[in-house]
Amino acid sequence: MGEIRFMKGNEALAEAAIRAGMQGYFGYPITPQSEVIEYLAAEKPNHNYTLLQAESEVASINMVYGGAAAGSRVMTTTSSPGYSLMQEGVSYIACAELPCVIANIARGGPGLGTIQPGQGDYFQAVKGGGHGDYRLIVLAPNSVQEMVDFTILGFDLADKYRTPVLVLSDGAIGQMMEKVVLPEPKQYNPDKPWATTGKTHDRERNYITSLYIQSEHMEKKNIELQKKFDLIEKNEIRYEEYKTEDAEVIIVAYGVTSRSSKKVVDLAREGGIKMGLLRPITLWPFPKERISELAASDRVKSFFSVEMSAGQMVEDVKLAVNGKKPTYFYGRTGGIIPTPEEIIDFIKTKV
Amino acid sequence: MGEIRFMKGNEALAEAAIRAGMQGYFGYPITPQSEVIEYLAAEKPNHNYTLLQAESEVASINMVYGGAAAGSRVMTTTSSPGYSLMQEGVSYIACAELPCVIANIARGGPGLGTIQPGQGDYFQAVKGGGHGDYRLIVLAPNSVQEMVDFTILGFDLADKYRTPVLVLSDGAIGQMMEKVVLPEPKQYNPDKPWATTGKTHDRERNYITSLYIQSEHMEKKNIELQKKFDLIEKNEIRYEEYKTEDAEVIIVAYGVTSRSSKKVVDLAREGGIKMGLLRPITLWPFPKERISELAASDRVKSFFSVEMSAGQMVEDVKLAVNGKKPTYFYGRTGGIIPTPEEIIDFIKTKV
Amino acid sequence: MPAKGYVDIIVDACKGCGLCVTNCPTQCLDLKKDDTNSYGYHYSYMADEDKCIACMNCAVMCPDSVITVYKKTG
Amino acid sequence: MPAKGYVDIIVDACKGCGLCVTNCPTQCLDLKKDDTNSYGYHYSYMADEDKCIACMNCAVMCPDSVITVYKKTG
Amino acid sequence: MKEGYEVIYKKPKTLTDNRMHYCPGCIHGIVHKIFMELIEEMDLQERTVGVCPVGCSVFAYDYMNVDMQEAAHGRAGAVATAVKRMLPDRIVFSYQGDGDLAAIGTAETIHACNRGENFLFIFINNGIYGMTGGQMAPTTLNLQKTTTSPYGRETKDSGAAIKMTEIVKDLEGVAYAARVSCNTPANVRKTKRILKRALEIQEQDLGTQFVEVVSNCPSGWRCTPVESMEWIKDKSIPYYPLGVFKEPGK
Amino acid sequence: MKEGYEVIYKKPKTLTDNRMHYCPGCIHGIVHKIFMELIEEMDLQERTVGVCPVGCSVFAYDYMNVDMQEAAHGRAGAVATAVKRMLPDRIVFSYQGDGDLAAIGTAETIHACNRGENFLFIFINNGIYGMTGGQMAPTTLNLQKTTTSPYGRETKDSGAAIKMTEIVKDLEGVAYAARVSCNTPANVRKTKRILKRALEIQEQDLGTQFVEVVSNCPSGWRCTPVESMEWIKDKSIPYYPLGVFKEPGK
Amino acid sequence: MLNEMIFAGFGGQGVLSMGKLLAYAAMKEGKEISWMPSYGPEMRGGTANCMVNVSENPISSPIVTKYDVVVALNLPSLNKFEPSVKENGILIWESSTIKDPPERKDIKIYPIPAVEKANTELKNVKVMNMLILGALVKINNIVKKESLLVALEETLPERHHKLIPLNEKAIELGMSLV
Amino acid sequence: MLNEMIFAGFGGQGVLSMGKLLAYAAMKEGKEISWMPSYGPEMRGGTANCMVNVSENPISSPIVTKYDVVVALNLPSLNKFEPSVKENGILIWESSTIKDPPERKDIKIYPIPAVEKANTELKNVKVMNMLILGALVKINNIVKKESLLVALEETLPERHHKLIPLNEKAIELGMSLV
Ligand SMILES: Cc1ncc(C[n+]2csc(CCOP(=O)(O)OP(=O)(O)O)c2C)c(N)n1
Ligand SMILES: Cc1ncc(C[n+]2csc(CCOP(=O)(O)OP(=O)(O)O)c2C)c(N)n1
Ligand code: SF4
Ligand code: SF4
Ligand code: SF4
Ligand code: SF4
Ligand code: SF4
Ligand code: SF4
Ligand SMILES: [Mg+2]
Ligand SMILES: [Mg+2]
Repeated sequence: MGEIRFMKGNEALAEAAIRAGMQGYFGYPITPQSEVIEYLAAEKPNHNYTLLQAESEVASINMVYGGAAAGSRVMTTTSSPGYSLMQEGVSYIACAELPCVIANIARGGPGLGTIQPGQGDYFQAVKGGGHGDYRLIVLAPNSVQEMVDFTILGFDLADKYRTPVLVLSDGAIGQMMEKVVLPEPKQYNPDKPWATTGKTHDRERNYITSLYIQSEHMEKKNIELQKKFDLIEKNEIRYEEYKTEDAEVIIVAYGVTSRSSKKVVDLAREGGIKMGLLRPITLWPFPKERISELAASDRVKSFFSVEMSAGQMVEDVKLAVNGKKPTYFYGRTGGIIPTPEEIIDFIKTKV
Repeated sequence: MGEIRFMKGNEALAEAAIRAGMQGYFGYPITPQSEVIEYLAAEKPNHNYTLLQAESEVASINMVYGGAAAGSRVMTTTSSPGYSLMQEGVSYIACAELPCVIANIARGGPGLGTIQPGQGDYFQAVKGGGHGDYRLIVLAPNSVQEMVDFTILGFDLADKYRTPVLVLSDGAIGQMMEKVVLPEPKQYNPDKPWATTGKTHDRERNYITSLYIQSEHMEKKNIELQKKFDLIEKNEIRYEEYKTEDAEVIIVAYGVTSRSSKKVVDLAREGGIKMGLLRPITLWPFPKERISELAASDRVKSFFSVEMSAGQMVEDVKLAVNGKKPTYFYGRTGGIIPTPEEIIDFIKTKV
Repeated sequence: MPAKGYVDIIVDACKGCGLCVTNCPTQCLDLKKDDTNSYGYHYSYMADEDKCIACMNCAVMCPDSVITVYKKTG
Repeated sequence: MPAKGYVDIIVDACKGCGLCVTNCPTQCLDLKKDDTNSYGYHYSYMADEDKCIACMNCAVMCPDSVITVYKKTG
Repeated sequence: MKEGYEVIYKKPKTLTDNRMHYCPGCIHGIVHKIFMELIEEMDLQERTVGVCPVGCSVFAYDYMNVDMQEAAHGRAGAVATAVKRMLPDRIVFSYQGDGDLAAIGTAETIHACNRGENFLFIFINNGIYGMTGGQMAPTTLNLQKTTTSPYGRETKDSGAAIKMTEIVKDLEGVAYAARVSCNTPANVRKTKRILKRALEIQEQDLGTQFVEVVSNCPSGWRCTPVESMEWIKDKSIPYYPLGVFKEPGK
Repeated sequence: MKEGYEVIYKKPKTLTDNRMHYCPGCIHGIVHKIFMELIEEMDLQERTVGVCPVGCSVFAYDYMNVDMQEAAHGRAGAVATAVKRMLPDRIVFSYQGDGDLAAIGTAETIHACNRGENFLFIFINNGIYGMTGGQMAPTTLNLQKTTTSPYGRETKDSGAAIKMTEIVKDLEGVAYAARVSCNTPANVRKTKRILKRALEIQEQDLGTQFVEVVSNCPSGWRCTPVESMEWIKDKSIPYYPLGVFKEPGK
Repeated sequence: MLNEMIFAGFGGQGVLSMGKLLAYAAMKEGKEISWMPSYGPEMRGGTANCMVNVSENPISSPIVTKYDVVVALNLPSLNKFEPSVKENGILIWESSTIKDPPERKDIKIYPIPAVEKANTELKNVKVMNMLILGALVKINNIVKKESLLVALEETLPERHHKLIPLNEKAIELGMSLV
Repeated sequence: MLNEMIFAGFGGQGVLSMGKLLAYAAMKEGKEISWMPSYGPEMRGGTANCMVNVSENPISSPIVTKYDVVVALNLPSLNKFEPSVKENGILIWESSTIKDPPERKDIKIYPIPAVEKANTELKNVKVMNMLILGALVKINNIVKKESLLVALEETLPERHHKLIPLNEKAIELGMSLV
C-alpha cells in the first residue's frame, strides 16, 4: 500500500500526473484550479517533466496538441471559461487522435459566473463542446483519492485509444483536502510509431493532421472515429452502485453531488424508502445499459437525477430509461451543493 | 411583394441583415462563409453600418458582446472551427443577456475537417458548446429564402428576449444560389434602457456583466435565465410538417437534409409507404411536444432522424418519442448530403 | 497657532495600509496600533494635530479615498 | 558549338506560370502558346536550344520544381 | 467641519460609495480614484463608457460611477473597439491588468492598437496575476518569485518580462503611449496629468491612447503596501522606465 | 541525359512527388523547395519536425518529406513551442502565412518569440488571405484591394499594414530576425542563405529565429505570376524592407 | 419536369458563369432553380464545376450525384462525370481540346468543338462557354434563347453590355452546331 | 459519529491552518476527514473560513450549512455563523476582541479571550488560534492533544519546528481556559 497524505484535490491531481509519468504540462492559471500548476512548479526540481505556463488556454490546448503529437505524455488543466476557450483545440485533438489528459475543475457558469463549484459543463463535456462528431472519455472523480486514481487511469486510457481524456471535477473536490493513498511512480516510455519525432530513413514521414478536404476521406475518418467510440463504449463504461439491489427509487448523481446523494440513500432508508444510488464514473461512455436494466425491473419505480446544474445529465438518464419509468430532476446552481435534506424533501414530493 | 433576386445563401444572409437594420458586423473570414463579410464590404458605401474584419473569431464574438452591450444591433458569422473558438464569448453573451445574431455556416468536422457542408455542430448549437447552463435560440434555414427570413427573425427574437440567436446553416445553403424575395429594409431604432451608452444624470449607471461571485446571486441569475428559456420554449417553437396527417413513418430532418427528405416522402408514397416529414425550424427550442404527440398516435409506427452527422439530433428525437416508438438514425458525414435514394433504401430495411 | 490644515479619516473605511502615514511630509499621521476597526484593521488617525500643512499627499495616496483634507481659510 | 547547358521540363508538372521564362537571362525558354498540357496549362519549353548558359535561374525560380538543369562537362 | 477651514480634497462623486474589495494599499484603488476625479473634473460622466477586465479590477464597475461593461479575460481591447465604433462620440476606456492585456489578450491589444482604435487603454502592470493568487505574468521581473515561479522567474525558460508600451508605441495606430506609476504622491499627480492628456487626445480622434501604470500587488508580492512602493522604485521602474513614449504625430 | 552533360540542379529528395496544389507562380512552392534543399544539404531530414498552419500551406506536409504537424489556424507558434520543448534536440520550424501568424495567431507568435522558444518561424507574408479567397490581412498594404477591402484598404479604418519582423526583433527572446523575398533568382538564393543561417542559430540554442518572406498571391492579387513579382518589387518591398534585422547577441 | 445538370471544366473556362446564366434564365421563365458551385482550394488551378437544377417544383436537393445533363469542358471533368450521366441522359463535351472521346453507349453524346469555333469564327475563345450553352438549349430547350439574352442583360454589369452581341452570336453559333 | 465544524475569522488569524491541523490530527487517529476552505477574492482582507468534517464513516459532503461546532474569531464571522450552529451545538468565540457576545440560548457557548491571553501570557498573538484549538479539543475531545502535537511535527516545515513548544503551550493554555 502506497504513501498516505493529506492533500488538496488539485494538488493530488498534480502529484498523480507526476507519478503517471507525465512528461509535459501546459496550462494557464484559473480559480479554482491554479493549485495544479503551482504544485507542479514547486515540485519541478525533483522531477524531469516540462512545465510551461502558457499565454492562454488557447495556447495551452494547442501546446498539448503539439506535445502529444510529438509522442509525449502531456496534460493541461483549467476551469470552465478556460475549457470553453479550448473547444476548437479539443476538436482538433480528437480528430487527430492524440492521447492527452485535460482536467476541467469546473465552476458555476455561464459567463464569468462564480468560482464556486459547478456541474453545468456536463453537456459540453459529453456532447462535445467543439464542432463535429467526436467524444472524449470523461471521468468524474468524487473524492481527492479519485482525483489521483482517475488522473492515472486517464493517461492510460488516452494512450490505449489514442484519444483525449477529460477529468471533469469541480471546485469543491479541487479545493478540499482529504486523505489520499498515492501509488508508486511509474516510469513511462511510450511506443508511438505514429508520433512526429523526426523521419528516420527506415520509415515514411509521419504527419499529424485533422484535415480531410475530400468528403470521402472525411467520411472515412469519421467512420473510423465512430468505430473507436463504439469500442470505448463497449469496454470502458464505469459506474458505482450503492444499495441498488433492492432499491425502488434510484438516484443518479456524479462527482461531489454523489456524496450527498449517498447520504440521502441512508437517510431515506432510515425513513423506510428503499433508495439506491447509481453513480456514473465515466460520464461518457454513459452507463445507459445498466440504467435501462434497472428501469426495466418492476421493482424500480422512479429515477432522480441530482446535479449542480439546471438539468443536464438528466437527459442521458432519460435516454437510458427511455420512458420506462418517471425520471425527475433536482438541481442547484451557482456553486451550491444540494444538501441531503433538501434532496430527500424533493424526492418525498414525488414518491 | 418584395424584390426578387438570384442570390447565394451567404449573400442573402448579409443582405437580410442590412435590411433588418443591422448596425454593426464583426467577423473573420472562413470558408464556406466568407461571402457574408465580402458582401457587406462591397455594400458598405450604400449603407451606414459599422463593418470590421476582426483579428480572430475570439475577437469577433467579444466585439459582438461590446457592440450589443452598447445597444446596437450586431452580428457575426463564421463556420464550425470559428464557432468553437467563440464558445467562451457565447456563454458570456448568454449570461449577460445581450441580443445578437450569430450564424454558423457549418462544415464537416471534427478538427480542421473539410469545408464541405456538415450538420455535426448540432450538439454544440443546442446543448451549449460553452460552459454553464444556457441556451441559444437556434434557427435552421433550409433554403436561400430562409437565410433571409431567419436572419431577420433572428434579430427580432434576439431583442425580444435579450438573448443571442444562432442561425445554424451549412456550406450547401451558404454557397448555393436560389431565387429569393427580399423584404423592404426597416429602420431600426432600439429602445434599450439597459445599454451602456453613457450614464446620463437622470439614471443610475448601467453595467453589463456575467460575474456573480456569490453563489446565491449566481443561482438567482440562473433561475432568471431558466425562466426566460422556459418562456421561449413556450412561445417560439417552430417546425414544418409535410404529409404527416396520415403518415405511419416520420422522418425528422432539418436544414439541407430536410429537402432531400421531402423528396424521400414523395418517393416513399409512390412506393406505397405512408411517410411524412417533420422538420424542426427551431432546433432549440425543439418541437418535442409535437413529436411526442405523433409518437403517441397508434398510426405512427416509427421515426427516422436523417442528418449529416454521426447522430446528434436523433437524441432529441428520442427524448421526445420517449420510448413510445422505435427511432432510427441515418446519417452521412464529411460533407456528403444523403440522397433521397439511399435514405429510402435505409428506411426500407427498417419498416 | 492652529495648524494649516487637518484631515478626516473614516475609521471603518480605512484598511490600515499606511501609505498616508509614510507619505505625510510632517509625520502627523499614524496607525492605531492598539485598536482595530470593525474590519480588523489598525486604522490611520491624526497623531499630531498641529503639524498638518494640508499638502494632500495622504489623500492623494489613499487607495480607498477615505481621507478628506481641510485647509485653513484666508 | 553546343550550348553550355540545357534544361529538362516535365510538361505535365508545369503550371505555365512563366517565371522561368522571364528570369532566363538568355531568353531560351518560352510558354507553348498553341498547346496545353493535361492540366490545361501552356507549359514552358526550351525555345532556343543554343542559348542556355546553365545559370539555373529558371530552376531556382520554378515553384513546382519541374526543371532539371544540365551543364556541359569539362 | 472645523470653524475656519475649507475642504480642499475629497472623494469624487464619480466614485460610488461601495467599499472596494482591493487589498490594503493596492494601487488599483489609487488609479480608480484619480481617473474618476478626471471624469468629474472634465465633466465626462455622461459620455463615458468603460470596459473592465477579468482580474482584480473585474469589479471596477462597482466603484466607477459610469456605464461599464465587464469583458471576458483578455478581450477588453476587442470589446472597447466595438463600443467606440458603435458610439464614436463617447469617451471609451479599457482598464486591464497585465495578465489580461499582455498574456491572454495580446492579440486583441496589439490589433486594437494597430488599427488605431480611438480609446484609452489603462494598463495596470503589477507584474503578477493578482486575482488568482499571485502567479507569474509575462511582465513578472526576472528572478521574481511567484506561485508559479517559486524559485524565481528564469528568463531562459519564461522569457524576459514583456514591455507592452515599447511594443505598441511603434504601431502607427497608437497616438499616445506613456508609462507612469503611483508609488509616490508626485507620481500619482503625474499619472493624473498623463491620463488627462490621453483623454484630450481621444477627443481629437488622433489614435489609440495607451497608458501603462507600473503598479503593485502587496498580497501577491508577499510584502506590505509600503514595501511594495519601495519595490516599485528599486525594481520595477528601473526595468520599466517611466515617461511619455509617444505623442501624436511623433 | 544528353551525352557530355551533368545534372547541376534538380528537385531535392526531401520534397515528395506529390503535385503541389498551389496556384501557378506561387512563392509557397519556391520556399518549400529551397527549405527542403537545405534540409537535404544539411542532412537534417531525420531530425526535423515541422508545423504547418491553416492557410494555403496547410498541405505542406504533403510536400515536405519530413515529420510534420498540422496546427489549428494561428496556433503553430504554440504547437512548435511544445514540440521543441518535448524534443529539444530536434530541428523544429513553423511555416505560417500572414493571416495565420499576424492575425489570429498574434498572441502565440509574440509569446513564443518573447519566451525565446528555440525554433524557426518561416513567415510567408503575401499580404492577403490566400486560402479563403483573397480577403484583407493585417499585412495588406494601404489602399490595396481585396475581397474585404474592395475599394482599397483604408488605414484610418483598418490600420496600417503590420510589420511583424520589426515587432519581434525587439523582443529579447528573438535571436535572429530577417526579412527576405523570392521575387528574383538572386532573392531566392539569398533567402536560402538566410534560412541556413537561421538553422545554424537553432543548433546553437540562441533563441527564436524569425524569417519573414515577402511573398505573392497571384490569385488573390488578381494578376499574373510575373506581374506579382513586379508588384513585390514596386509595392511590397518598399513598405517591407528586406534585410537582417537582428543577429544573435546584437 | 426536373432537370439536374452539371457544368465542369478548368477554372477560367467560365463554367460557373454559364451555369449561373442558365439558372437565371430559367428563373426568368418562372421555374424553380438552384445553382451549387464546387468550392474550396481544390478549385485552384484544378477543375471547377457547378450543379444547376431546374424544375417546375421546388428543388429537393441542390447537390445530386446523377445528372440529366453533363457538360465537360476538359478531360479530367469528362472522365470524372461521364459515369454519372443518367441513362438516356445528355453529355456535351468540348471536342476540339479533349483528345479521347467518351465511350458510353446508353446516353446521348454531343461533341462540340467550341474552342476551335470560338477562335476561328468569333476570334474570341472566351465565349466558348456561351457557344456550349447555345448547343445545350438547342438540344433540350430547357430555356428559350431570349431568356438567355434577358439573363445576360440583367446579370452583366453595365460596362460589359457591349459584349452582349458577341455572346448572342456565340449562343447562336452553338445552336447551329447541333 | 460525524462532527461538522467551521472555523471563521479574518484572513491572517490562522483559521485555515488551525482547521488543517485538527483534520490532520484526526486523520492520524484513523478517522475520516475533509477540509474545505472558502476561496476566491472575497477572502482578501475580508473573512476566511474552513469547514472540517471528522467522522468514523466516509464524509458524504465536504460542504455543509449547519455545524456541530462553530469557531468565530471576529464579529462578521460570529454574526454570519451563530445562526447555523446545530441545536445543542458548540459556539466558541474570541471574547477579547469581539465586543457584542452571541445571543442564542439553545447552544453551548464558550467565550475565549484568546488574543489577550496569547499577548499577555505567551507574548505572541499569532498562536491564539492554537489556544482556541486547545479549548476546542478540551470541550469536545474530538482528538487527543498528543495527536495535535504529532500533526504539528509532521505538517510544520523543519525550519519552524522550534515553534512547536510555543504552540504546545498555547494548546495547553487553551485547554486550561475551559
Ligand atoms: C479564460 C480565463 N482564463 C483564466 C481566468 C482566471 N483569471 C482571472 S484574473 C486572471 C489574471 C489576473 O491578473 P491580471 O490581469 O494581471 O490582473 P490583476 O489581478 O493582477 O490586477 C486570470 C488568469 C479567467 N477568469 N478566464
Ligand atoms: C479558426 C479558423 N478561422 C478561420 C479559418 C479560415 N482560414 C483558413 S486559412 C485562413 C487565412 C489564410 O491566410 P494566410 O494565413 O495569410 O495564408 P495564405 O493562404 O495567404 O498563405 C483563414 C482565415 C480557419 N480555418 N480556422
Ligand atoms: S495633508 Fe499633508 S500634512 Fe496633512 S496629514 Fe495629509 S499628508 Fe500630512
Ligand atoms: S492610506 Fe487610506 S487606507 Fe491606507 S492607511 Fe491611510 S487612510 Fe487608511
Ligand atoms: S539555366 Fe539559365 S540560361 Fe538555361 S534555361 Fe535556365 S535560366 Fe535560361
Ligand atoms: S517556372 Fe516552372 S511551373 Fe512556371 S512555367 Fe516555368 S517550368 Fe512551368
Ligand atoms: S491581489 Fe494584488 S492586485 Fe489584487 S487587489 Fe490585492 S493587492 Fe491589488
Ligand atoms: S491562393 Fe495565393 S497563396 Fe494560395 S496558392 Fe494561390 S497564389 Fe498561392
Ligand atoms: Mg496583474
Ligand atoms: Mg497570406
